[in-house]
Order: sequence, then structure tokens, then C-alpha cells
Amino acid sequence: MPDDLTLRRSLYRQMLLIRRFEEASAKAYSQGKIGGFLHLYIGQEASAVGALSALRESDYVLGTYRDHGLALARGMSARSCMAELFGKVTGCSKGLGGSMHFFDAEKRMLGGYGIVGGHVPLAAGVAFAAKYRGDGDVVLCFLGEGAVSIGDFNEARSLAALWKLPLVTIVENNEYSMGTPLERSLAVPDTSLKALAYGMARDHFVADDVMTVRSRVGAAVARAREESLPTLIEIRTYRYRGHSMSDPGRYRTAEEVEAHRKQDAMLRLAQELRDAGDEAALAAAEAEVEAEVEDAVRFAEESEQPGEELIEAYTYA
Amino acid sequence: MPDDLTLRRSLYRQMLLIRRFEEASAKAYSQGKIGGFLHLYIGQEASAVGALSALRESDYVLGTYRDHGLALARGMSARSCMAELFGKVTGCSKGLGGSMHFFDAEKRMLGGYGIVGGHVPLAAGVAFAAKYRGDGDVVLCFLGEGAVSIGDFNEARSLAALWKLPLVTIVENNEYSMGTPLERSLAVPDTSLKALAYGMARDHFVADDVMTVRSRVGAAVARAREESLPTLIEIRTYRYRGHSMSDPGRYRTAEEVEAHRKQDAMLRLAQELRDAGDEAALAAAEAEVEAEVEDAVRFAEESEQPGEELIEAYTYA
Amino acid sequence: MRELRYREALREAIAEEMERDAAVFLMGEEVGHYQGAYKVTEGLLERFGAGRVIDAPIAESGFAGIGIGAAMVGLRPVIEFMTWNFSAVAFDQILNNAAKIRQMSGGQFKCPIVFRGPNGAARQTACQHSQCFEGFYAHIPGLKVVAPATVGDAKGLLKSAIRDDNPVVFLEDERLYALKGEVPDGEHLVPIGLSALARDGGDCTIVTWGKMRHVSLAAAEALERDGVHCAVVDLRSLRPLDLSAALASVDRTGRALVVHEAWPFGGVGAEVVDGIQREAFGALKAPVIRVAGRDAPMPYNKALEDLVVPSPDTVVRGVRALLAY
Amino acid sequence: MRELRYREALREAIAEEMERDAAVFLMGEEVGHYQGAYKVTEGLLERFGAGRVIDAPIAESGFAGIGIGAAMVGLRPVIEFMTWNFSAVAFDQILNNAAKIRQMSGGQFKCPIVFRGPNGAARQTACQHSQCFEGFYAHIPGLKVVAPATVGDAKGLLKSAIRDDNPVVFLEDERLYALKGEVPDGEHLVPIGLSALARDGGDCTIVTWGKMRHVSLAAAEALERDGVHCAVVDLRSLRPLDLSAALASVDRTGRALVVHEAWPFGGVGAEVVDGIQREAFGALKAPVIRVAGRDAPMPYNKALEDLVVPSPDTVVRGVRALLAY
Ligand SMILES: Cc1ncc(C[n+]2csc(CCOP(=O)(O)OP(=O)(O)O)c2C)c(N)n1
Ligand SMILES: Cc1ncc(C[n+]2csc(CCOP(=O)(O)OP(=O)(O)O)c2C)c(N)n1
Ligand SMILES: [Mg+2]
Ligand SMILES: [Mg+2]
Repeated sequence: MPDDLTLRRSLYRQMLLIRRFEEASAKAYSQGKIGGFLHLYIGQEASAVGALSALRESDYVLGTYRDHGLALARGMSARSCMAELFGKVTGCSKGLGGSMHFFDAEKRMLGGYGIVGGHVPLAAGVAFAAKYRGDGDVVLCFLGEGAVSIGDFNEARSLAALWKLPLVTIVENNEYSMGTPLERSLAVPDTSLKALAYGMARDHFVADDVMTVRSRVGAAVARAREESLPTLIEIRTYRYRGHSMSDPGRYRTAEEVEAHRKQDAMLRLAQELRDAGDEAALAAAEAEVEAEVEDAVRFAEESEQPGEELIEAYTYA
Repeated sequence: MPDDLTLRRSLYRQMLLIRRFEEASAKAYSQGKIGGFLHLYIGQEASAVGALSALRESDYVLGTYRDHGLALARGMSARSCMAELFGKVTGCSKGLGGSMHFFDAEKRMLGGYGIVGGHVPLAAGVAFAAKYRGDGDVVLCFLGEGAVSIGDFNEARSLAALWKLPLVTIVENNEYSMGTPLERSLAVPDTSLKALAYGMARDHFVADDVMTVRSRVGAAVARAREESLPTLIEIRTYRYRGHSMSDPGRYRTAEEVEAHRKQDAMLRLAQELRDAGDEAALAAAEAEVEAEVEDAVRFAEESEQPGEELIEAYTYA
Repeated sequence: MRELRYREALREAIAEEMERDAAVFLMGEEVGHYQGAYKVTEGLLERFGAGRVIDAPIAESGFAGIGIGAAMVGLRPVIEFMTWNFSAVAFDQILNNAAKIRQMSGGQFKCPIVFRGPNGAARQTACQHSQCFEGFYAHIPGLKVVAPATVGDAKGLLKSAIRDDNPVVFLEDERLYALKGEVPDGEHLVPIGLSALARDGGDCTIVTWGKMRHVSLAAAEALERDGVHCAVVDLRSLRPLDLSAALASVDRTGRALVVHEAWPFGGVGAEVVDGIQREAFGALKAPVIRVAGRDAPMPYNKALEDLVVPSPDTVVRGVRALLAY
Repeated sequence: MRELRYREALREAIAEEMERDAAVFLMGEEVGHYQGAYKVTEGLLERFGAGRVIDAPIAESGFAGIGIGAAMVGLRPVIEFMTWNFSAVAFDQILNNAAKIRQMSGGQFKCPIVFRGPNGAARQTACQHSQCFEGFYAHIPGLKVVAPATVGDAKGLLKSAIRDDNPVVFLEDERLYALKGEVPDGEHLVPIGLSALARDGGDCTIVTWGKMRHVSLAAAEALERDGVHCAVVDLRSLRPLDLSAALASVDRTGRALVVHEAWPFGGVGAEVVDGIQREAFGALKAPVIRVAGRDAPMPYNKALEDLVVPSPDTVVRGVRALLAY
């Protein structure tokens, strides 16, 4: 167990890496070096970083297409992530998956998924397997608040509760599903209430402090590991960028975004570290991360394209 | 508004008709005159009869494959229903649908459906149309407690609540989904609680008294008609027969079934009427219903088979 | 004649039918306030109001089913899938309700509903977002399936689909939304069930639909320069399938190449082969062959995606193989 | 050799593989306490316990997805759909997860899972409960699809499917569960991807699968009495598709009839036609024709159902039409 300051430094560094990595990927996208959909996580970093810091290495993580933050927080290298965005064979999914499908078997990052809600039953299945084997591993599954109306979320929730699976489902409520604000997508905005009629534990909090995220998710992870009980958590957060790069973002005002940026969890943590006299460490982190991201971009640029033989190579095992 | 006694007499007659109709269909099934699946409603009559008595003619009803009771309670003729079971062209669905697919456009019986949960979004759609037109009609949708884990129930519930549709969803909790008792299908046995996190009104009661069913469902219907608000109701009930004719029913004891038969809502109502000095009316009802069912069977036997031209006739409009 | 973009032609079709018939409404994700994920429905919310242009939460099976229920009682829903890939979660509603309601009710109910959205690959959207659904839906009796390739057909077929009393699977293409083309002035309806000869030629018959019409025409032009004359038949409707133009052409050419983006196994492509070899057996100088999307999930990488989706080059190679038979 | 029923052969296959490999488990509705809706899994709960024989609530998409997730991390789930009709609500899980996981993870994860249950018409179960799903699933790269017709193949193919590292769609048939047939003693594996010549004959080649193998054989016997010699090829595996036996036979007969219960448009039947006309073009004396289920939702009425599903009579008529060509 690292002491508090060391821990907060490392969490800060992870948040900073995610932000700089995504700023660089946005730039590369505008230069046409990245194609398809690119969903940025900027603004939500505290949620993934805090939550994943509560896991042990053998635990599992699954998420949506908005998966860069999860991947980096899970310890996947900026190189393999950036190379994946560039569609290179050195990417975490060999350039076949792209932004929405980051996978790393070794890190137990079981992927980013493109069909809203579709990965939640998979997460329950991984939890089922952990329980089947009795190895005490826990599964963390991330989804957006726009995903709670769809069938698969409901079916996974029903089965996870009935079968007491070691699954922690985290709904990142960032107030919008694409251009749809909460009032047009949900009759009841607190999605963690959906645990109630299912006999599942629940929690609900704001991701303004990464340490809070860590401890609250930690409690759910402990419940899953020790009692094999699922928890549904809603983390209130906010994305600063559009839904994806093509989103003009007309559905919200610049003022609204600004107001949220003022609450930025990463800057808040930076301030705390500064107050703790950590100025130097902050500067070091900034420099390290910048170098790491530059290196990742260079690596991605210089890497090879996947060969034609990879088209059918993974259709079957 | 009929006076209480007249009303109870008529409800009793409907319940009796359903029971005798199904006893006759079970007999015909064992004689090989009816094929496919036959899901009997015997034991649950008070639920359909009480609920539908709270509707007006222009309201709509949808249900599952266990739809004979709904159809008869909705005023469909025993002839057209029995002929459908016999697969005759005089049947309510021309012999093309069979037991699971009773339809009657005129009576606004919008069908029995075979895919668990699949009809619930349809019911929400009919309610959407009623609201779209503003004609004040209400939709009653029946399903079993085994259907609440499936995606479509959840999606319809989410949309009906969000869009405030005039939909009354009635979960008939008969304690079993096929051979599965509540404890193996639901983490929380009261399915009406699933209204909670969706901002939907709810109710929950036992179908031991048809008048109670009528008034409680009536309240929900009024809420739908006057305020265009959906309600989720669980009616506790019990089926005396197997899930379908092929069910050996080994998953429950004869004692359990007996205990429920002792609570029979139809016999209870008969006793009430008897106590009200209605002995003669009861006997008359028995005789009438018997004649009606015999006539229905004869009609079904004597009716024509649908012609080959009907195979493709309704594939397209 | 006016020049419009494919997406504008679709918008015009929806707007005209909504004007004409109060029973027509539009429902889907981001169709209203967001103006449509691909701007097909831009301005419709402002024009027709939130009562008839309905933004739906992410619940495709739920709102597809709501459309079917509404259609049963007389409304004429136009349900947008943001892309057809997301119709997979509504597959049961389309297969077991939309396509069955009429038959299982003994003809008492109809289901006049249009399911529409972009089909096939976009650009580097990877395997879950790049699929062709015509093979799944055209297999199902009770559904109609259309895939307009031109701007005029986009408008004319969508208007016919909205007026059709059956469920219609309407396959658009994200890569065609910006395409410009001519649309006749005034009321323009294209009947469902008629193919079109996009180009005539006596050496080989290319049978195709959707975006592949344009790929096939580009190939035919390249071949023309080498003196090879290809006819290109655009099926337009996949169910019902009209092979008359294709068969008439094969009668002359004796050679047929079926070009489609969808996976090779089964599907509409195989059905077209089946029909041609059966109806034109005597005329065929070579077997009917196909140029199809590769039999694999779509890779994200741009270069690989370009190898998976048929291109003018692969079509040219297909024609040459056929001529060399 | 022992004589078993089709359902017993399936049960034996599951039991043997569960004995052999602790990673194999069975999940589905009523598979345990109820002993299986069609008694295929009778006794397995008592034998392997509730930890490995899991009764699931009605949530096909949920438990199909749970199976896929479990398969990703090394378990080998056997997921039962009470009938394949109910797989429609799990279509997205099979299409977008089971068939994609391996490719979209760049080959890091496999998905060794079997989805099994009865396919096609039962008896008078009407339109929502009488459908053939091979056309939908065989279209999808990443899936394997098998349809055993005999008792021996039921056991041997199911064991191979459970050991396969890919998602396998295993199509049984409610009308075959009581069928008796021989099963070799000891370990009996039938490799996926091999068709079988069920009967030889020089006049016409019938290519079929599943229950239609038996219908085709009955037709062939009737024709034999009139001196018409038909070969009957049972494909057994639909994806991968093995046409070698069919092509070898067509080389001799010059005539091919494809017989299947599934709807006529597209699907596996059209794919088989496509392959035969392409590979055996020179040998064909007549076009390849098909005897298929009628292009309509299944009627409940018994007489009409019997007209929709191919019978020995319709197959005989098909062969005669082919010979008369
Ligand atoms: C089944 C399905 N329907 C629609 C989409 C298109 N889509 C992708 S993301 C998205 C919005 C999701 O919002 P939310 O769940 O809140 O997650 P966020 O993007 O805010 O992280 C939509 C509609 C999809 N990918 N899958
Ligand atoms: C999607 C789907 N899965 C499985 C089935 C098979 N099935 C038919 S009825 C039934 C049990 C339903 O139980 P419940 O919902 O409680 O209704 P009840 O039969 O008790 O009225 C099952 C599993 C089906 N028809 N549809
Ligand atoms: Mg969101
Ligand atoms: Mg029940």
C-alpha cells in the first residue's frame, strides 16, 4: 500500500497521461492520421483512474468505445494505444480494432465495445467465470448513462444479481448520450437506483476527487471479492469534448462546458499536490508524460501497417 | 354502470366460460384435435376477467401465448376461439395462428404473442399511437413474471415511463415460468418494484377476488386515461395446469396445487353469489356456459380447413 | 429536375410524406434536436414538432417495437436506426413481429412501417460498425428490402416505402449521403420491385445494388476503354427481387458477374446467382461469378478496409476472369 | 455400436465432454431441474451439480453474452436455446460479440462456445416457433454452423463443437430427438467441415442437411422403385461448407437438386447452388434447382404446415422436374 502522497502523484500522472494522449490523438485525427470514430475521454479521467486503482492485477476491465482512458489507466502502453489509433500492426489490437476496440489480454483489459450495452453481459460472463473458478477476481464494467435503457444492461443486471456475480458495474453519467441530455433519455436521472428492484448494492457520487472514486469503488470491489456480490455505481462526470470528433456539440453551451472545466478533477488534484509542496514533481510528471506521448506518436507513425494476410487471419481460431 | 350483483354475475359467467372452454380444449388436445402448444389459463381467470372489466370497448389488450382467457374476457366468441385451436378457417386468426396467436381487430384484442417479452414494446407502441391521436384509449399488456428479466420488458418500461404512455402493464406472477420457481428466476420476487427506478406508478395484489382486481386495475386505467401515465402492476396468481399440455409438472407438489385450488377465486365468487341467494343464477350460468362451449366445439369440428391459398395470402398486404 | 444530395433527397421524401399524411412520424436516436447523426433529418423537428419527430433513447428493440405497435393501429412510422448495425438488437422485433403480424393475425392487421438508416461500411468504423444487413432481412418473408443507389431512387423509393402497407427495410449508405444527383420535380415515386439498367453493354452483365452500383459503373467505364462493353443492372429492390433486366441482358451477354459489398456466404448475392443460373441456364457461356466483400470481420486499418470492400479494380478483375472462362 | 436416440446421443456428448474438461458447463432455460424442455439434458444436473448445469431465467441475450464472456477467459460454455427461434433476441451477441471478439482483439481472445437447440418447424407451433436459422448464422464470418441429421453425427459433431475454439451454432431438430440410430462405441468424434454421401446414385444428386436428409432419402427410395437412382449428400456442416462430395456426384449425374426446409430467398440453399453452378458448370445438364420451405410465415394448421415443409413428394417432384429439363 503506497503512502497517500505517492499514490496521489501516480494517479495524477495517469490522469495527465490520458489527457495529453487524447490531445495528441485529436491532433493526429485532424491531420487525417487516425480515421473512423474517435471518442475522447477528456474530463472523465478521475473516474477510470480512481476506479482502476482499486483493482488488483488479476481483475478484469471492460468498457465502451470510449476506452482510451480505461486502457491507459489499466497500464497499457501509450505506444500500443497510439499505434492502434493509427491502425498499425504494433497496436494493441494489431490495427484491426481501432479506437473503439482496445484489448490487452495480459493486462486483463477485455476490450472496448461498440454496441451500446452489448458488453455488459460479457462482463457478467467474465465474473461468472471468476466465480466458477473461485479465484476471487473481480470484474469492472464501464458504460455510459445512455446505455441503461437498452435490454442487455437489464439482462446482465438481472443475472448478475440473481447469481451473485463479482461484478462492479460503473455507469459514467456524463449528462449526455451523444446529443441527448438526461431529461430526454431517462425518466429518473440517477441510474444507480436501477439496482433497487434487483436486490443489488448501489452507490452514487461525483468524480470530482480521484481519491473518493478510488475508495468508493474500492468498497464495491471488496464486496465483490469477499462476498461475491454485484454493485451498481453511478459516477457523475462530464466530457469536455464532443461525443466523437464529428460532433459539432450544438446541444450545449460553451458556458456549461466552462463551468465544468472549472471543477476539473485533474487540476484540483494538481492544486492539492502543489499545496503539499509538490511543484517539482508536477513539472516532472508534465515533462515525462509529454515525452511519453511524443514517443508514442513517433512509434505509431513509424510502425508498419498490418499486412493483407491479417484480413482473414483472425476470423477463426 | 351495472349494479354490483349484476356485475359480479357477469364476471362469474366470464370466469366460468374460460374454465369450461379450456377444460374442453384440453380434452380436444388429448384427442389430437388440437396441435402445437396449448397453454391453459385455468386458475388465473380472475386476473384477466377483473382487469378487462375495467376497460372500455375502444381500449386495447395484448398478451402472451397464454391468451385464451384474455380473448374470452375481451368478448371474443367461444366459437372463433375454439375454431382457431382446431386450426380452422373460421378461427379468429383463420387457423394460421393457433392457441398462441389469438387476434380480433374489432374487439381490439391485439394478439397473443409467442416470444417472451416481445409484445411489450408493441403494447407501448399502441399506447404511443393512442396518445399521438389523443383519443384517450388505454392499453392493457399482460405478461408473466418470467418475462421481466428480458430486454424488451425493460426497454418498453423505460420508454413508456419517459414518454408517459397510457399503458398498464400487468405482470401475472403465477409463481412459475415453465418449471422455474421464483427463487431461481428473480432476485426480488415482487416484480412491481421494477417500476421504482423508472418513475412509474406501481401496484401489487393477489387475484383472489375478481372485484379487487377490477378496482385496482381500474385505478391504473384511470391514471392512464386521465393523466397519460403508465403503471406497472403485479397480480399474484397461480396456474393449476402445467405450463403447457406437455408439462409433466414435476417441479411442484400436488399438495401445493391443492392448496391454491382451495383459494380459487371463481369458487369464492360463486360462494358469494350463493350467499346472496343467487343459486338459480349460478345453475343457469353453468348450463349456458356448458351449451356455449359444446356449441363452440361442434362449430370448430364442423368448420372448414383453411385452403392452401392462405399460405402466402397474408405474407404481404 | 433539380440537383440534390442523397441525404437531402431522403429528407425531402420524409418531409413530403409527413406533409401528406398526419399518420407518418419519425422516430430514432438523435433525429430531432441533434438534426440527425448524418444530418438526414435536419430541420424536421423544427418543421413538424416534437410530437412527430421523436428523439429516442438508446433502445432499438424498444422503439422498433413501438413503431410496429403503432403501425398495427394505423400510424405509419419511419424508424431510423443510426446505422443498421444497431438493428441487430432489434432483430427479434423485425423477424418475429413486423414480418409476422399480418400472417399470425389471419390478415387482420398490417404493419406499414419503414426501418431506415445507413448500411455497410462507413470509413474505418471497424467490425461492429461496418456490416451489410440485406442478407439477413431479405431472407425473411413478410419484409420488403430496398437499397437505393442514386439520389432520385433515394427519394422515390423512400416515398413508396412510406406508403407501402408492409414493413420495409430501407438500406441507405453513409458513403452516399453527400452524393449529388438529379431528382425530378414534383411528386416523384419509384415503385418497389423494379430493377434498372444503369448501363448497357453486350459483353458481360454486372448485377449489383447500393453503393456497388457506382463501383461497378467505374469498372465498366475502365473496361470500356479497353473495348469491353459491360451492362450494369442496379437491382434497387432486393425483396421483391426483379431479375428481368438482368436476365434480358444475360440473354445477350451470356456472362453474369454479381457485385456486392456483403459477405460472400449466402445472402442476396447467392440468391441472384441462383436465379440467373436457373432462368438463363441456356444462355450462360460461363458460370455466374461474384465479387463480394471478403469473408471476414471488417478491419479498422484503412488499407485493409479498402481490400475488403469491392473496388473498381476487383470488379474489373472479376469481369476479366469471366471473359477468360 | 449401440443404438441410441438422437437426444441421448447429444446428452452423451455433453456428459463426456463435461467429464473430460472441467471448463465445460451447460447453461440455458430449464436445462437442469426441469431436465430439459425436450429432455436432452435429462440427468445432467444430478450428475454434474448446479455449478455446471445452470438454469437460466428468460434472458437469452444476457446468458448468451455471459457465455461469450466466460469463453473469452477460458471456459467452454454450452449454451442451450430452448429453440433457435429465441436466439433472435440474442442475435446481436452472436453477430457482434461471439463472431467478432477474436478479430477485434487482434487475435488475443478466442471464443470457444457452443450455442445449441432445436431448429426449424416442430409440429404446429406456428410462425414464431417454426423457423430455420441457418441462413442467418451461416452468413456470418467468425461462426461455424453444423446441422447433424443422424444420431451418430449428433454425438460426434457436438463433441467436436465443444472442443472447437470458435463459436459454433449447433442446429438440432425437435422432430429428430426421438430418432434411433447407431453410435460407435468409445470416443466418437465427427470433424466439423466434412459432408457425407448418404446414398449413391447416378441420375441425380440431392444435396441437403438436417431433417431433410431423411425426407430426401425417402424420396430417393421412392424414385429407386421407378428406376431413378439418386445420390443424397448430407452436408452436415454448413459453415465451413464442404461441397466436395456433392461436386463429385454432380460430375457423374449432371443434375443437382438442393433440398432444405429454410425459406427460399438466399441462405445456405442459394450458397450451395452458387457453389455447384460455379464448380461443376461444365458437368451440369440442367440448372441447379431447389426444393425449399415455402416463402411464408409458418401456418399453425397441420395440413398447411405439411405443405410448407418439403416432403418426400415435393422432393420427388423436384427430381422429376430436373430429369425432365
Ligand atoms: C445499440 C447501439 N445503438 C446506438 C449506437 C450509437 N451510439 C454510440 S455511442 C451513443 C451514445 C452513448 O451515450 P452514453 O451511453 O451516455 O455513453 P457516452 O458516449 O456518453 O460515454 C450512441 C447512440 C450504438 N453504438 N449502439
Ligand atoms: C424469448 C423466449 N425465450 C424462451 C421462450 C420459451 N418459453 C415460453 S413460455 C416460457 C415461460 C414463461 O413464464 P412466465 O413469463 O412466468 O409466463 P407464464 O407461462 O407463467 O404465464 C418460456 C421459457 C420463449 N417463448 N421466448
Ligand atoms: Mg453519456
Ligand atoms: Mg409465470
